[in-house]
Amino acid sequence: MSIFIDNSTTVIVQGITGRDGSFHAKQMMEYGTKIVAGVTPGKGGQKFEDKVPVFNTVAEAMKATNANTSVIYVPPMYAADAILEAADAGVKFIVAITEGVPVLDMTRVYPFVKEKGARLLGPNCPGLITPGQSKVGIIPGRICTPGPVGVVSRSGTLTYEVVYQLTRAGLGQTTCVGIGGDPINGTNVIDCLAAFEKDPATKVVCMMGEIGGTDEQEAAEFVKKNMKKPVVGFIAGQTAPPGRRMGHAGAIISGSAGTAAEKIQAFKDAGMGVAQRPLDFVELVRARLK
Amino acid sequence: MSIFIDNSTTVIVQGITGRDGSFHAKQMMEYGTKIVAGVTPGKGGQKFEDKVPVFNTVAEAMKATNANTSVIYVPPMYAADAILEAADAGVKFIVAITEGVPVLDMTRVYPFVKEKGARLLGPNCPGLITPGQSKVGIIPGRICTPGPVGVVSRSGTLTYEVVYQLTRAGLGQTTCVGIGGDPINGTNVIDCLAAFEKDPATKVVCMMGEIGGTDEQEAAEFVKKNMKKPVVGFIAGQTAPPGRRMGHAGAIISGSAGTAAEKIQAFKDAGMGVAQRPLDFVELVRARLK
Amino acid sequence: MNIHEYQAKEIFRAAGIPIPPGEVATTPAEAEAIAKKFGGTVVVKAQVHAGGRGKAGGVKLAKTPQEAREVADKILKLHIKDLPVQKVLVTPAADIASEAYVGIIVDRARKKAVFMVSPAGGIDIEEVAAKTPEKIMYHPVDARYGLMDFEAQQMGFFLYKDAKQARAAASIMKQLYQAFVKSGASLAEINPLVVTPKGEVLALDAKMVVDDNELDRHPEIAKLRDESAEAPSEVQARNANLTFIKLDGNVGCVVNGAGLAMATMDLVKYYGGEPANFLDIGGSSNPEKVVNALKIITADPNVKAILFNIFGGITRTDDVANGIVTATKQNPLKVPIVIRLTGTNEEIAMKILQDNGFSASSDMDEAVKKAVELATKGGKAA
Amino acid sequence: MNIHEYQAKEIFRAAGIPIPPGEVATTPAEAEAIAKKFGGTVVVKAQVHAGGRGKAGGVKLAKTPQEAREVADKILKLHIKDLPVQKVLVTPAADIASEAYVGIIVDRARKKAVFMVSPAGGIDIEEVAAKTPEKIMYHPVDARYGLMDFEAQQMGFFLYKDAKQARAAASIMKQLYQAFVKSGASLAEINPLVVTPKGEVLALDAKMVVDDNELDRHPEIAKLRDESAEAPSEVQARNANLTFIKLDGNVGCVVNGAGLAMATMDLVKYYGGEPANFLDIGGSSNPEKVVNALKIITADPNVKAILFNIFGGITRTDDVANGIVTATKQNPLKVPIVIRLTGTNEEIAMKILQDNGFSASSDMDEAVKKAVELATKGGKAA
Repeated sequence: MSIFIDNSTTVIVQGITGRDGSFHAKQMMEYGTKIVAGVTPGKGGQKFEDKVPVFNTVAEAMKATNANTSVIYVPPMYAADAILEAADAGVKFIVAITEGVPVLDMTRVYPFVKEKGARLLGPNCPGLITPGQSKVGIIPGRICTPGPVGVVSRSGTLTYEVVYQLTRAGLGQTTCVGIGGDPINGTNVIDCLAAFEKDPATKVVCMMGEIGGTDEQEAAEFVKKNMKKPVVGFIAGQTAPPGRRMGHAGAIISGSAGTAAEKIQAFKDAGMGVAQRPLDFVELVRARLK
Repeated sequence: MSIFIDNSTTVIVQGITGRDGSFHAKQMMEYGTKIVAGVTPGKGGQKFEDKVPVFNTVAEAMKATNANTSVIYVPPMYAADAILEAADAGVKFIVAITEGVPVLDMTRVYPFVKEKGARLLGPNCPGLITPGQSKVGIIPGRICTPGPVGVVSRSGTLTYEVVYQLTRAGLGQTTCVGIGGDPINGTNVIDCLAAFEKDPATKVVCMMGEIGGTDEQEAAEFVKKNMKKPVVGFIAGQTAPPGRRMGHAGAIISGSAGTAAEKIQAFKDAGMGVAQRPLDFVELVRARLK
Repeated sequence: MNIHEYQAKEIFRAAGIPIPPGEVATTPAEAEAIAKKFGGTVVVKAQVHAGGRGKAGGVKLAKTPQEAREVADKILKLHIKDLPVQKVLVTPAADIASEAYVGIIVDRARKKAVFMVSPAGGIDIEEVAAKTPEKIMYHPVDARYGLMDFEAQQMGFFLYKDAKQARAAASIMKQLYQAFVKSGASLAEINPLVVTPKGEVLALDAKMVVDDNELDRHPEIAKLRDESAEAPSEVQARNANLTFIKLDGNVGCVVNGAGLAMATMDLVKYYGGEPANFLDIGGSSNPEKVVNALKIITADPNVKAILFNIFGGITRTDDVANGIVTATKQNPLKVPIVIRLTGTNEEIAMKILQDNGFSASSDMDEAVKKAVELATKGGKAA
Repeated sequence: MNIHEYQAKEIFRAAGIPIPPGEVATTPAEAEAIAKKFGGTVVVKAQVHAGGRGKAGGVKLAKTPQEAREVADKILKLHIKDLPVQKVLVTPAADIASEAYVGIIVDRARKKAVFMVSPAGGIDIEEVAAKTPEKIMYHPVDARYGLMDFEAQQMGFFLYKDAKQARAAASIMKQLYQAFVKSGASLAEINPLVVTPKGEVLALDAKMVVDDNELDRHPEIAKLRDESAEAPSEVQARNANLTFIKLDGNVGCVVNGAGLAMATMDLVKYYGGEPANFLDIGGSSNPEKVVNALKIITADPNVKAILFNIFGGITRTDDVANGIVTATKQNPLKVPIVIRLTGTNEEIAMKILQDNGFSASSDMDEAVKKAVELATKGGKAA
């Protein structure tokens, strides 16, 4: 079992002939992900890697394949339109990897996706992986292994770091989800926590947050009220100064809001385990699996 | 019993200090309609006719009165905004009398009202009346009398004509609704038919349509499939030439679509009574009440 | 409100749509001069508010300036659907590899603006819809989001397989939608949208109808109105705030409300007559309006009898009665008049009419029957 | 991207917002000349990308041109939050009857642009929020509909009881929203919005922050960037496509990914050190980026040790290793370096480093501990 994707997931790659899109499409195919179509306007009729049919529009790709998922690797100025196109064509799970999507674009994309009844993950996220079944996005497959731990994070490489430590310690994962570091994204931490709570295979959840916003505080509230499974949390940016954006557009402390200290306090108040360093996840998770 | 309004209806008049608004507010009050507030930006704090409090915004009026209905008499360029404001403030039934609302405004208004879960009647409509209980709009009260006939029409004075004939013949009405003659309006014939079908007091329904569009054809289909109560129909514009707009923005025959002949045929196919002249309603209704 | 092709082209050009140059001539000599300036073959096109210009001989090729003068002379003498041609547009003839159709209308069923696009352009889209409906793509636009890029692209690929052409068409559709919304249009059309042998995508024709209700908001569009290109009686009616449509019968009708006006015309027909017009004096009438209405109706020599049908609601019937009295004093009627009045201030109205020698009924059928009879057999009511 | 007050004012003015005139001076003499031109009392305001200008002495009144020269001289010598003041804006002083606040920000929780308006203007809005939260109205804008007229009017009436002033403010809010969207802003602010004794509503200050991700779409905005008003190391980093924030510690950090970069800084602190910076080399690194990163970090005299923490995913660790080798050959390091690499092409990277005399670890904690130790006690790794 897992959340959001598994071996029944069928994927359209938007931007499949681009530099990033083609590289990661191959990586996903090697991992075993069922890539059923690609989309690049003007390249309709071609075959990617002699196997995957390429279409001019997502609507055509959907008509031919009825995929349930799409993953987006198009340049930032076109990413919002690609998400709208996927949702309009009836794709139910849309993973937007692209970094640098204007936030005002997302204020239009978000309600559209919602109206269409689709789920968006990202943008500016590494995607997700259900080890041994499917990966959609860019998380390196070899650092993961199947097991009982659910992982959700706002960051890319920090997720890798934690997953890598878990895997090295023999602690496999149900699904690892990177929700992305942008201020407006499609799926938040709570959505993932709720899904993990429902997933019978997940026994413990690791949550890597960061400074900025109130997502983690709300997540902690959710854990307290709605979750029976144990959750271990971490906040990156304990040493970050206020008012400076730490790379991620969302990682900025505004006034007294969004500090690491208040988030960690919220975790503690919710009875969660708190990792001070990425390495701490190993022992905290192990203790909760016993 | 009745549809949409009755003696529990409480009404906000938007544009209450204007020429039309003040005239009809008085008329409604005289008829017994519960006018609880008026709105005119900049006139907040005044009292209309020494009785009705006037507010600057609908939000304020709603906070003070929690009315369930509003009626709009503002100039055409501001009418769309007035509808949006009412829906946003939580008014559940909005009656827009204003004629001349740009149709592109309505393409934005319609989905907004729907999202807010409100019902819009009009624009460019005479409103509605539940004889003896409440009138919202401009239908002359004295031509109506309570009774078992439901009336729905796209037109103003044509409705009066038919209601007048019915009343003279002793055939009273549950509710008379004018949905308006614009191409895009909030409530269509089917919405009214469905409501009349559910209203136990209504025994027979009169429907006055006109050329243009396919509302009446769809209504006939609805009658055939979903109504047990008898319906009598009439189409105005049998002599209208194609391609010319007959006053109402919606009353235009495009190509072979929207002619009176095809609409009358649809009525016949649905087993409805067909009035060739307004006067015919009297005998057709009387026969169906026996 | 209709605007001319050359006016629509200016609006489309301002929105960025690629359109070959063109200039307007009102005389054959001007047409010749413009053709000379452009050089090569030109197209001379009647600027008139009527469809089917081509079939009516209103669009002609001219290979030389002399020929442009000749065809302009012929076209400027035409009447197309009763409307005189007073201007022609002269444009260089384009080489055409293919013709497509792109249009936007407001669709009442979908409650949205809807794109209609077809790779079968250059002909009447209704003909395409009737014969080869699979060649039309309908695309409703959600006004909340506007025309999204991917939607324009989908339509572009429906028109053209070539990605460059599809993208060019998508961009034109975005621009057309902008122009449509910005102008408060109810229709905007490019027919044909052509691809040249070099692969350029160009709009060769332009049509736009503006929602009358938007004109207060768009004074720059409102002043494009060309009253000389409209039927004089309709211009007169509009300036008097009346809605008037001329028809071919002999019973002149004055009614309040569009639905009742249509029903009255129908009843004229029902009783064996033919209505001479649709005329709605609207909701808030005043005596002045009635005077103007009578002026317009009596100007039609076909009218043999005049029928008033007024159901007073907002309209005060005494206002209407006063209008009738004033108008007939100013210009005594040469045809009989039949008056039906009921509703607001009916008693006062009846008294006014009686005091001035008119009779009136409160029954619609009775009044219509009488008017038909008078128009058909001649005679005098009132 | 921050822009200056005078630049934001130009954008707001173009959107129709009423703003008194103003001109920019870079010297005291220019300030004097401008003050002379305007006549009367002027305000001289530091143009600098930092809040709290007033408290820092960056905003002064001047009653005469001579006084304008003097205060400009003082202000142009200031550093506000480490940034030198290089320009001042000189504007006529306005008579003020009341001050309000109007701002728009993108709110992550509501996933919308949100208006914040308050009749308590002229001071820091965070102070108002903390002390008198009832004086702030928050109004989220649905991007699908834009700011609707009635919404602007509601906010107008929240600011002013007078209907004329409320309408004027509503109109300014519509214009501000247009400017905000059209510029791709993430923040737009008028503080104060004033009413003059005559009842005019005017914007006396203007602030706008533009979303960096929008700059490709708005070249006219992108060129407003004033690099002379930014920290030189951050300008250098941005031009090299790196994300860099200078901090006060002594351990220079080079990391891939924002989250891991923050976690690395935190771990430095955990093991008793202080990070000298945040530096993210991003996803698709190349050796050139590493070279630039090292240049920027070694330019900071506080840095006593350098820590690389690279988790290869999209980033190839051999690229990073090659970058380190190239950079240190060009400019030999004067401080010790500690390298942690794991992930894509890890084995190749390790070999490259060993061949060039560097050692590297694959364990994050070990590497951080070592770097802190070296920075604190001195010594040499590699």
